[in-house]
Amino acid sequence: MIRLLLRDIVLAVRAGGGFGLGLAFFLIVTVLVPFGVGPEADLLSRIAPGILWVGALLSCLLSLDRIFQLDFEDGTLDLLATAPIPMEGVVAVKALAHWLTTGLPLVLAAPVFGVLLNLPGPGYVWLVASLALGTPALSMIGAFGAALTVGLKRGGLLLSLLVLPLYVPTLIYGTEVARRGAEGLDLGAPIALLAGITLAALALLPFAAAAAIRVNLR
Amino acid sequence: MTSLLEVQDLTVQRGGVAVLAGVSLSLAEGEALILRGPNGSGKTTLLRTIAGLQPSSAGRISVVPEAIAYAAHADGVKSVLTVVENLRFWSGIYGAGGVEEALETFELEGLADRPAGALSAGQKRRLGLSRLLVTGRSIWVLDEPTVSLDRAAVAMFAGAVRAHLAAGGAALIATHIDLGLEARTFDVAPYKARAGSGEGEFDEAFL
Amino acid sequence: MSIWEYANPLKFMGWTAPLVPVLSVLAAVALSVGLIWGYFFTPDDYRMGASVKIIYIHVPSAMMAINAWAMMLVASLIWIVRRHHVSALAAKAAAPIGMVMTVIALITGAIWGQPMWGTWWAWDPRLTSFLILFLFYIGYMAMWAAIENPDTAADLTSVLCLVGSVFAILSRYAVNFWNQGLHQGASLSMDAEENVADVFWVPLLVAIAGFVLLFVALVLVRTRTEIRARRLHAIVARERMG
Amino acid sequence: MPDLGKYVVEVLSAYALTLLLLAGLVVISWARSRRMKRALEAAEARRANG
Repeated sequence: MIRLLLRDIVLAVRAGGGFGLGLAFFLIVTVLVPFGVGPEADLLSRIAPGILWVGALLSCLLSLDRIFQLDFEDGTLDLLATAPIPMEGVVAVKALAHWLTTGLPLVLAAPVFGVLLNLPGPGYVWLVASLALGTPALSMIGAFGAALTVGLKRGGLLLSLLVLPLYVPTLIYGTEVARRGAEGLDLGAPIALLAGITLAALALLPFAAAAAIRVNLR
Repeated sequence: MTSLLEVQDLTVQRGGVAVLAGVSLSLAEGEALILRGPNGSGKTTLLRTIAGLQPSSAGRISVVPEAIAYAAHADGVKSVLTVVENLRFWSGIYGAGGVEEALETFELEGLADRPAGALSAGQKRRLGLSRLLVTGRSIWVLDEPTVSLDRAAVAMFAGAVRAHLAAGGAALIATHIDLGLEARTFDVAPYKARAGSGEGEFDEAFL
Repeated sequence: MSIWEYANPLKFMGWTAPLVPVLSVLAAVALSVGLIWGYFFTPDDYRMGASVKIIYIHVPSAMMAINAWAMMLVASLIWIVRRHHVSALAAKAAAPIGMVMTVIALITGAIWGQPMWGTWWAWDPRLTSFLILFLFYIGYMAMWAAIENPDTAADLTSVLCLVGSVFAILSRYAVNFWNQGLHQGASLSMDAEENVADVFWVPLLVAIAGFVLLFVALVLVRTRTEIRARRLHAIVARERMG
Repeated sequence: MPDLGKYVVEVLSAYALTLLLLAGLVVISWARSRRMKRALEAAEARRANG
């Protein structure tokens, strides 16, 4: 399992494009929004948590189809299916690798982009906290979507279509935490709900995703 | 000689249509079985079913659990990893050693630190086959293992299979060329599923 | 004889054949009576005026939008557990109907919202949830369309339906949390039965019955079409096998 | 005709769009059903004749 995790990370780093591209995309979204809505600092600081969350979500989406597609094409997935590790474990490890190469850099870079959007002072901690809690769910849900569409020639668009509605609860609670944090409000409820969704996704979706992969391999 | 693999009355299907029906075969320790049959006759489907990648629609496969190592046209070789990294990964997954021996058997020592992407097709294939040696599994289920191998490499592969059999392993190989092995052959052509043979077609419920 | 016998495709074709015309007629009658009654012979609401007449299409379609998904969920579960082809095909057949119901609920909701709230679209939790439900329908249908092998498609869409249902419920609560019902007073709902006087209530019930019957009739027709498609697929596959 | 007061446009358009959508759904389902029935009958005939 550790081997698989290390290999996936090495692959993502060596193949390039992995986190570099996701971060660049995040940056571009963050830069484009002020062009769209205007440069007023008040407005920007009000919508900053939401923009950052949507940006992180979209950059996460960008690399989802790579989770299983390459391994499916070169036969690795067949071999892993006959190897002595359960497919549920493969799915969970691959989602973790995706999070480490995509979600984690986004979490770490988010404060920098927060500066660009005039995020209010107390918001930084909670922005990072909400992303750190929420992005694992994004990776896991994405891995589920990738598992559903792995057998399809042009699954990329369908993958986005399937995954984005599933992201709604995470996005809502995530931005709520970041927004309330920025405004200094009480945020116990949304943070608990955000964590709950992440835990539920991590606990249940590996089984659904593994079932989907087995169906796609036969 | 104990039997490692026993297949009885197996019907395999692809895309909801039965391709082979009533297949029975067995494989004992130290034995190799060569599958023959024209293209599209269902050899790949049969091998994938035996390897447990797809469900059979009828019949029985009895095999020691976790004994099968499967290798097909696609090698599962990652081009950005080096040869030895590729092998170490698989040996780690199967928890078996033997990376050095595997490199030696397929004469890959000189290429060990090259990224697999820089290998020729034949070298890549050799790397894919050397993976079998690090799985530590007793039954090799191989689908066209000699594609893009030259004569010397085929001899190398035949040697590896012979050593595997001598060590009490078994091999089920679909191939068109003569490997020079002491092996029975099994022609799948007579088992071609015929329309209306009934059993196990997925769409049968609709007929 | 077990009840599952009726799920055999050929048996299903047999026992549903006489039901289709009966249900179609019943659906047409109930729908006409409910809507004509509602449109022509009900008084205006003292608060909402004539716009209350939209209730006779809005509430039933919204109910069916959810019920259709619930039916798909049950059918998907049956497919996963018992692998009855008819079940998977019924789920496939119901999806477009559910989607149309969702669209009707959204459109009539928006039209009704215009005079009530002064805006075509408000991010009211209920409306928003329906929008998300609509996206789920689209994804589900796209999944069916994208996969060639029918059994693979049935398996994957069933898994999607299961996971989607869980997330749909999560979204419902999340949306409620996100925008705590600014427009609660404006929407009449089933649980607010006491707010609706009998003059509105009876024709509404008839209209709901009409929508339910229409849904059942359409699901039957479409499931029968899907079964025929599979049978055709099987025959063609055999011809190719020789 | 009932007097719809100031809600003429709203109520009429809601009813019209609904009926349109439902009619479309019914027509599409029905047309596909007929098409499939005919295609299947042709295939069955082929099958029966060998």
